[in-house]
Amino acid sequence: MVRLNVLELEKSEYTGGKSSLCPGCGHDQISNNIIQAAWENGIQPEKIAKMSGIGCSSKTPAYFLGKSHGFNTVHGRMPSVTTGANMVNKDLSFLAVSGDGDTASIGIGQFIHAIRRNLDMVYIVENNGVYGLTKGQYSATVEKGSKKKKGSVNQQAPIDLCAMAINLGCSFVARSFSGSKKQLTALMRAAMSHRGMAFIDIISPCVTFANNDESYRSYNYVKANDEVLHILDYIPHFSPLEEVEVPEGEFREVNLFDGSTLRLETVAADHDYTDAVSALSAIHKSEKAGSHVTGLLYYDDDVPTATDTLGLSETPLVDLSEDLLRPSEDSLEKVNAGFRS
Amino acid sequence: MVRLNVLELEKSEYTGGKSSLCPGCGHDQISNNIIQAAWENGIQPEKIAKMSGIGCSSKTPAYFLGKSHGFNTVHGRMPSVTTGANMVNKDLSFLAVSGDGDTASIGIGQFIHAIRRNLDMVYIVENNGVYGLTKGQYSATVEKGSKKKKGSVNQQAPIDLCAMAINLGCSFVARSFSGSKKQLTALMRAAMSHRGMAFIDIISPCVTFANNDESYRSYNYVKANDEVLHILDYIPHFSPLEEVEVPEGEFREVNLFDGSTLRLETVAADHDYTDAVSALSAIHKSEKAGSHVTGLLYYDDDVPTATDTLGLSETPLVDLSEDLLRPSEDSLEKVNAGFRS
Amino acid sequence: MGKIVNDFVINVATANGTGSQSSNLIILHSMFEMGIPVSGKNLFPSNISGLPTWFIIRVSDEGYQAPGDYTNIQVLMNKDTWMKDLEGLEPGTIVVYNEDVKLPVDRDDCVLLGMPMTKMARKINPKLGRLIANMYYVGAVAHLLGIDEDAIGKAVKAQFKGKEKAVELNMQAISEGRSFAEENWEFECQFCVESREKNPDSFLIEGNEAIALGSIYGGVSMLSWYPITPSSSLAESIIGWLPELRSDGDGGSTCAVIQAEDELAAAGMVLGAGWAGGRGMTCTSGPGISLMSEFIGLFYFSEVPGVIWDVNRVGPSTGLPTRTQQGDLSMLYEASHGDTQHIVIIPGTVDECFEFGWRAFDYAERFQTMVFGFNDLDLGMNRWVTSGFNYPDKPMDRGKVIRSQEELDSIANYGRYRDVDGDGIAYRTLPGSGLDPILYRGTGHDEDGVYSEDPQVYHEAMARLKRKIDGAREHLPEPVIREEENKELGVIFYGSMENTIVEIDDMLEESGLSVSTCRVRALPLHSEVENFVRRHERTIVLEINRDGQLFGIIRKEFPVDLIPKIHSVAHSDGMPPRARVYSDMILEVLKEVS
Amino acid sequence: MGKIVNDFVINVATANGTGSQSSNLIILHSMFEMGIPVSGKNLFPSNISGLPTWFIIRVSDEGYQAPGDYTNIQVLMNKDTWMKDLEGLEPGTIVVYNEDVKLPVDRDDCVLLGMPMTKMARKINPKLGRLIANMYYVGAVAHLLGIDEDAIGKAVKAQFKGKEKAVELNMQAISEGRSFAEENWEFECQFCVESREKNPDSFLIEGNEAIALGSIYGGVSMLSWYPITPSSSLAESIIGWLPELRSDGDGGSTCAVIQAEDELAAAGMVLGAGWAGGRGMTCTSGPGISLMSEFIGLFYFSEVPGVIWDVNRVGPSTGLPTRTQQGDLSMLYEASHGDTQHIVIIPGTVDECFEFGWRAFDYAERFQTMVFGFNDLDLGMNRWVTSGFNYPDKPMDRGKVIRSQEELDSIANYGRYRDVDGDGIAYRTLPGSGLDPILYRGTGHDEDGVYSEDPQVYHEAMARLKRKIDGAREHLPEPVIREEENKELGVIFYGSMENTIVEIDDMLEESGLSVSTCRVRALPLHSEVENFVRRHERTIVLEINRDGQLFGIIRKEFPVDLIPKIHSVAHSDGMPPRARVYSDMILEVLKEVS
Ligand SMILES: Cc1ncc(C[n+]2csc(CCOP(=O)(O)OP(=O)(O)O)c2C)c(N)n1
Ligand SMILES: Cc1ncc(C[n+]2csc(CCOP(=O)(O)OP(=O)(O)O)c2C)c(N)n1
Ligand code: SF4
Ligand code: SF4
Ligand SMILES: [Mg+2]
Ligand SMILES: [Mg+2]
Repeated sequence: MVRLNVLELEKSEYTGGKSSLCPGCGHDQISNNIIQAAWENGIQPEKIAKMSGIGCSSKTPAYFLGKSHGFNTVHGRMPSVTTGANMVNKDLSFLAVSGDGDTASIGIGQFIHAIRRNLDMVYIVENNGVYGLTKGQYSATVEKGSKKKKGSVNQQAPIDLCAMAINLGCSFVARSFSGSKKQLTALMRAAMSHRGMAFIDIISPCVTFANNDESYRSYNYVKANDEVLHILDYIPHFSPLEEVEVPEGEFREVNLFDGSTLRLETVAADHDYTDAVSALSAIHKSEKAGSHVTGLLYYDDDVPTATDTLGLSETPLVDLSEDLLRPSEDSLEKVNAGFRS
Repeated sequence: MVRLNVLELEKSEYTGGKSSLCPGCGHDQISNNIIQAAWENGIQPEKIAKMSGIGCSSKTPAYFLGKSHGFNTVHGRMPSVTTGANMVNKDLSFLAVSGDGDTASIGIGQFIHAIRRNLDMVYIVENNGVYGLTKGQYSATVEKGSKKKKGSVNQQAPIDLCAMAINLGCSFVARSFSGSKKQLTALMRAAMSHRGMAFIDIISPCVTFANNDESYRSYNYVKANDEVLHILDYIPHFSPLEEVEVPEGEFREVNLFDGSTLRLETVAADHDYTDAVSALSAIHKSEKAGSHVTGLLYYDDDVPTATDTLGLSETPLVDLSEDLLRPSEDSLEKVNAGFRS
Repeated sequence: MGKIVNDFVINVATANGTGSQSSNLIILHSMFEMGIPVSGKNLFPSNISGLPTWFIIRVSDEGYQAPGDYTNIQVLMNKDTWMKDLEGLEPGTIVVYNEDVKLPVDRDDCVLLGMPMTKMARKINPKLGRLIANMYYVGAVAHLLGIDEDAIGKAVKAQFKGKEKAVELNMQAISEGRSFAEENWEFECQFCVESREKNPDSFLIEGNEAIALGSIYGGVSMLSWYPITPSSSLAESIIGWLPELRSDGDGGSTCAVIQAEDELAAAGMVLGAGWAGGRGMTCTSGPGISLMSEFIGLFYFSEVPGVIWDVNRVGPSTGLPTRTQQGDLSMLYEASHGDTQHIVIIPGTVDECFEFGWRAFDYAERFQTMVFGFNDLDLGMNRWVTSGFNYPDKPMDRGKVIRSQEELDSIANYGRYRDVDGDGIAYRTLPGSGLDPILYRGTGHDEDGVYSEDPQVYHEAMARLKRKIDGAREHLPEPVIREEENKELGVIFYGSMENTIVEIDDMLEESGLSVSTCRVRALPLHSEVENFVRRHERTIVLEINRDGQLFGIIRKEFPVDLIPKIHSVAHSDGMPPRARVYSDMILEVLKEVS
Repeated sequence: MGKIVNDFVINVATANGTGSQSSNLIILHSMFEMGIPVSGKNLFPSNISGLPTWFIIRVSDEGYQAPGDYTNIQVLMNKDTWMKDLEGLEPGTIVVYNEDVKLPVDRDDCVLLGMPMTKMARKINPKLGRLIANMYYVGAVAHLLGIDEDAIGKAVKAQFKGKEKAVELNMQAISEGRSFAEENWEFECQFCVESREKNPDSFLIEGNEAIALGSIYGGVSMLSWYPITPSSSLAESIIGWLPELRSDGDGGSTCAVIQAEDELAAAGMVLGAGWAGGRGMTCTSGPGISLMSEFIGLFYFSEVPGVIWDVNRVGPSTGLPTRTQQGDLSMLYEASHGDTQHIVIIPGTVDECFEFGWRAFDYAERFQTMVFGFNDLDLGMNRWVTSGFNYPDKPMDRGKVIRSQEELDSIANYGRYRDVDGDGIAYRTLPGSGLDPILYRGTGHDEDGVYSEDPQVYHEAMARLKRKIDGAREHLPEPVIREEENKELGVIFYGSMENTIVEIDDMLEESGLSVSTCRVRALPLHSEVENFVRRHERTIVLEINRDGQLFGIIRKEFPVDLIPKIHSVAHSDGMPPRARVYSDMILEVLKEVS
């Protein structure tokens, strides 16, 4: 028997075209994860808009959610296109994929300003520390001391996109690893249930250019240096008990916008995801230790979204009829008259 | 008797053209401060390169250091021009002025990457929370709740440039106020003595568009809400005792690259300027309190500069003779031969 | 001596940030109130306060709106330009000056009329003295020319709408100025104004505000913008009008406004809005267009509608940000790398600013491409007459958008980029609709929107794009042609040159030429432009730039046999065009080629 | 049956990321070793691994380098394109295929030669089977054509320089492939290779590497870059050569390299380097140029030297990133808003790539402006013959830089932007020198570099800039002209079309035409181009784009009387130009106009 989700759709309704990435690329795992999360969450595929920039990562929207419209834009400028689309259709669920080159270099400005506006979207960076599609140059997120397959050790300090997002007050900030299926699915589902900017920085090894052990973003390195903040369970609003056991140890619960819950089971020391400074501290510490801290780093459900502050019509603007978009003839007469007096 | 600096130059050797800014503009005070600091530090004017973007603030290089070359570039892109110039002439002292519009919006990417490279320069943002030159639109640094003279209250979260710089590991990060002459001069002088990126975010009221009391960046507001971290004294390397009394209370000393010292006298609670997280914490706190924390926020003298990591010639590249720039005829024969074999 | 009625030029030299703009507009509006044809050009500097500013008022029963050849009345207020302003005057000029500036006025060959404006102003209000001093020259000019008190009163009220205190104070200053002049100046001015019958419907408005209103009536649903002179007032005017004109019943706005982080982002937002089915627009000036170039290619190749207004200022680079030019035209036409071509619409009057404001969206959605509106500082930021804007004469054209499964099913062999109608324009579906989703992209794609590097597919797609934009020619605003019987000389021009063309025309006709004119209003060029050239012995392409940009386009595109008849006259120095400069250049060229 | 010697086309269909590039280069180089005129074109996809790739090898004693009209030998390795590749073949084609792909080979009208390449490869090395399988077709082809074992050996060694294990393994695979073919295929191939006398000096090199070396010999002191196909290999080649060629005595590098955060920053860095007195450069492709547009205007207006190489790929937008085109030319010439004009130099051979690589800096410093180098993917990323690069024939031209107070004093009335020599080029001083400092700016400035909004000052500055760039015409590389006695038809072309022109020429002459050719090597156009047109009855402007971009420039600029003689032939589909396509188009146009 085929499994169906809450909308009674098969998972195949959420898949996409055949991937043309290198076999084993972390990005393909993430695509699978997106398919899984969207299906499990029971999102209507036609209400999703897939957005991306340029890069191996940014190609992936062709490989998932074939029933959704999407836009593979230009390098680093996906956020602005998403902003425009969000303005005229705030009911779309924006699911965006970018790369570390796409976001941390050419696109860092748009990334920052999308966060500042708290654009209502899921923003995924498939972060491999290199420019995959242009053949493996270091990106700005690669750690000092990391070394890719060919070339010398990277000497420059990294830009930590999570730290940047937290510092800017991003409402949902998480880090995960393409190889951590369970953690990633929970975070992905939670991100999809969030309203506002949900940023997930996903370490995603580039098997062709940087999967050697001296690369801090290789499978082996990440597996050995993954500093997990908590064990995560996602409890959907439509089925609160779905397969989730109450943990034995301590736990906290994040109530998400759509009524779903993300349950965080304390691992070692408790992490306070509501406190920006403590989240930043965790990141700075792990950077020094050469490890990758993963989990829900920061969460704030009290930030208005980009469209909230604008006082727009309840109806998405794209659905307004002509009489609401074009003021009446009378009104123009009034305008003219006002100038005449 | 005219006063002379250590180079036996009068202060007039450091002045520039007549300002065309609005009378009372904070930017003019900063220009005076730059003149004062450069003169007191005894920097050779011809070794300074003045850099700027576009804005009222970015016009000011015309109003100071008339003996220095400079480049008033395009909007938001001053850092890249500075980078190129620094690469070919690392002996120049780059003194850059930008605005909050210039840096936090259109120029945020170049700002970030200049910091990441630890470009050897003084980077000043004359931060008034508005776009002065285009007539007073809010900029991305204006605080939530702040209100300019005309228009509604700003609803968006601010980008705190100091927090951003600290998070990126900028080697010298300070905040000051155009009206705090003593503090600003000490910081400016220290910045000029620093090697690497010295970033000073200076609150600089725009008297024309945002000097009303409800503006968090008006003279009155800043004076009332200036949270000073420490009292500062700058002790130049060529005259260690110059006019500086040893403070009675606690103090710490920062040893700067050129041998000068910045002395920090503890005000209330001590601030640890060597710890990024505590600096970020101070900023986040003051943002919540609606106050402006000023002083030396963060300092790290152990970051290689942009040119350090490149292994360049000792001689600035611009001074190399043709025989070093153009390889010999023999070498070309070898190259050809190599291809042939 | 007979008086010269309604035919003179006033030049007011002040510093900006001193309130002089109000004084100048009061002079302008008071004469306008009297029904006198008048125009004003503000030459302001690129800073906020303290730098030289000139305001040129042209009064002309002929309807000439360009700055004239000479200044007849010079108002001197600014010490920084005092000497130079004085030097430049023709003998006989009437000089009204502020005595309190205490600079020499060594022009015995001129009529020198001093007034202690600052002192008098300080007496009324010590604090606001500097601002109010400027009202004294309003009084002085009113006296010299005989401007109605009533008209002045109306203009002052309009200027300080609702601020009674200000109205009173300024009226007092103007009256005192007038009285002082009456009492102290014995000079009888040879220039005077005379009321004309005023079209009660007419008013003055800036081109940018007209475009703003047009856009609002065009149903703009997303405005993204980044401040830049001289386009900011367009965006700010939209923002100003939205609450009144574009609220839904429940107080919600039907148009989103985003101040973008830069021009690249502004363009990206327009793209996103257009893709999602909205009517997105932005406005900027040359530097912004340069920054948007990459996105403009994406609009073209992925076929997304959007509107970008370029309010041209003087380039290259930052250039003269507060001066006017038509220097971006050729860039707009072919912006971005690769083979591209864009629609450009070019209003020449404030009425057209309004009209093209709304039509721009119809074109963009009809042709599924980015439409440039081309305006310049002169038309955009100075005030021009209209007798009121006309309501759109047809419903919105939303172009080929499929909104239901039935519609989709009715198209045989549908594909996002398949030319089923033979006009080069394919049908599109919208995100959220669930209808035939594709992943839009800037990379090569086949007729179904699927990624493709196939040579044939690429070649055909590019040929279709060419056909599509080419097909727009006859649908875009046709040229406005004023044609003489005798087809001796045709002058092709565009945009704000409309305000100078009548005077140029008259000057040329004075020298015995018979001149037809053809105002181009869109690129790619309508076939009537070519016909116009064909009908005339010689054609001049007249424009406000250095390189003759429209001329270049015409040379590239027009049939070979027409080329020898077409000549370029291009000039730009930042000033609003002076008729004499261009008519002289035209005569020069005609001499050379004949 | 007589054999066809050194005249055929091989097409190899593989997937990228499978090591096939090595196999193809070994075939290419082995024939090159034998002194046979050969060229190779790599048609690769825009991804890293797994997508279809074709490599076209043209062998021609005539020296033809374009892909020929038909494929004579097709190697089939890729299952994804298998059926389509097969379908497209002419009857009689020799098909060498990998049996292990297990797809049908239903072309009875072709010569079908199967080999179990994967199986055999797995036997030698199970892990590297997929890579090594490709070496079997090398053996197969070597057998069919009779390629020397020695030559193959040399090519393999060169390909896997220093990696002995790899050399051995691959040699074994090739030998096995050859043996298998010998033993199992009864077919005697009608095509064969025959050694020619090899110029011992000659070698193959990619255009991008040649430019890289040229730049290094041109004294580049700052390279900023942002990765983008097909320009990345230019930057990476500079980076690769720097340690060997550009270390000072003490191990310090004499050239700084910065991987910029984007193309805007890369351009800004070039500007900064040029301003500070260095030789800055960057390289990019179309999208990068669009992004650099704003900075390009600043170069032009503030007069700072710099070099930007555009390695053209297919636009618009992201386009076909791994395909070739000449679609950016018109953009380069007038990039940025306002009236601008830029120098563009256009190499057509790898020798010129080297030469223009160093000359670019001389032009940039001489004319104090941004110089574009224009290359394309075909010339840039494929391998072409040279007999070795020539050392620069003159010292660096650093242009008008004042380096001492004495020099400065010797110039009467010095000003940064004053044209003291009458050639439109002013003198400059450098930061750090203490000599006559100014604040450079993108805003209006007078001859001393001081901010100015003065109309006259602006107008003169712009006129001087025009004069300056115009004055460069005769100093830039003159066109390369091959002229027939009978001036019947002239063909103007540029850049990588050089590799196809001989064949086009021959095809045209076959149809009885007498054809002269003129290869343009720079914009603005040298006067010899105009003279060339004048001398010929008809001229065709031939280019690899849709819109005829050079044709457009020529139509705009050339004297009116020449225009009727000039016609455009432009075509682009992403493929390297095929001679037949263009010669047919030329004949078509000639028919239409005659
Ligand atoms: C304006 C522009 N510059 C450069 C490129 C070339 N380019 C394509 S992808 C890419 C980098 C991609 O890196 P990243 O975003 O990390 O994605 P990855 O391939 O690693 O997943 C670059 C520079 C481009 N397409 N457009
Ligand atoms: C590309 C570009 N976009 C816009 C402008 C217009 N512009 C000039 S100054 C400025 C903002 C300046 O604000 P800020 O940097 O805060 O300086 P301030 O005037 O407040 O000192 C803008 C948007 C420009 N010159 N160039
Ligand atoms: S190059 Fe790297 S990032 Fe790109 S598809 Fe291959 S493995 Fe993935
Ligand atoms: S507008 Fe504001 S920032 Fe600009 S000069 Fe005036 S006071 Fe200063
Ligand atoms: Mg990456
Ligand atoms: Mg500001």
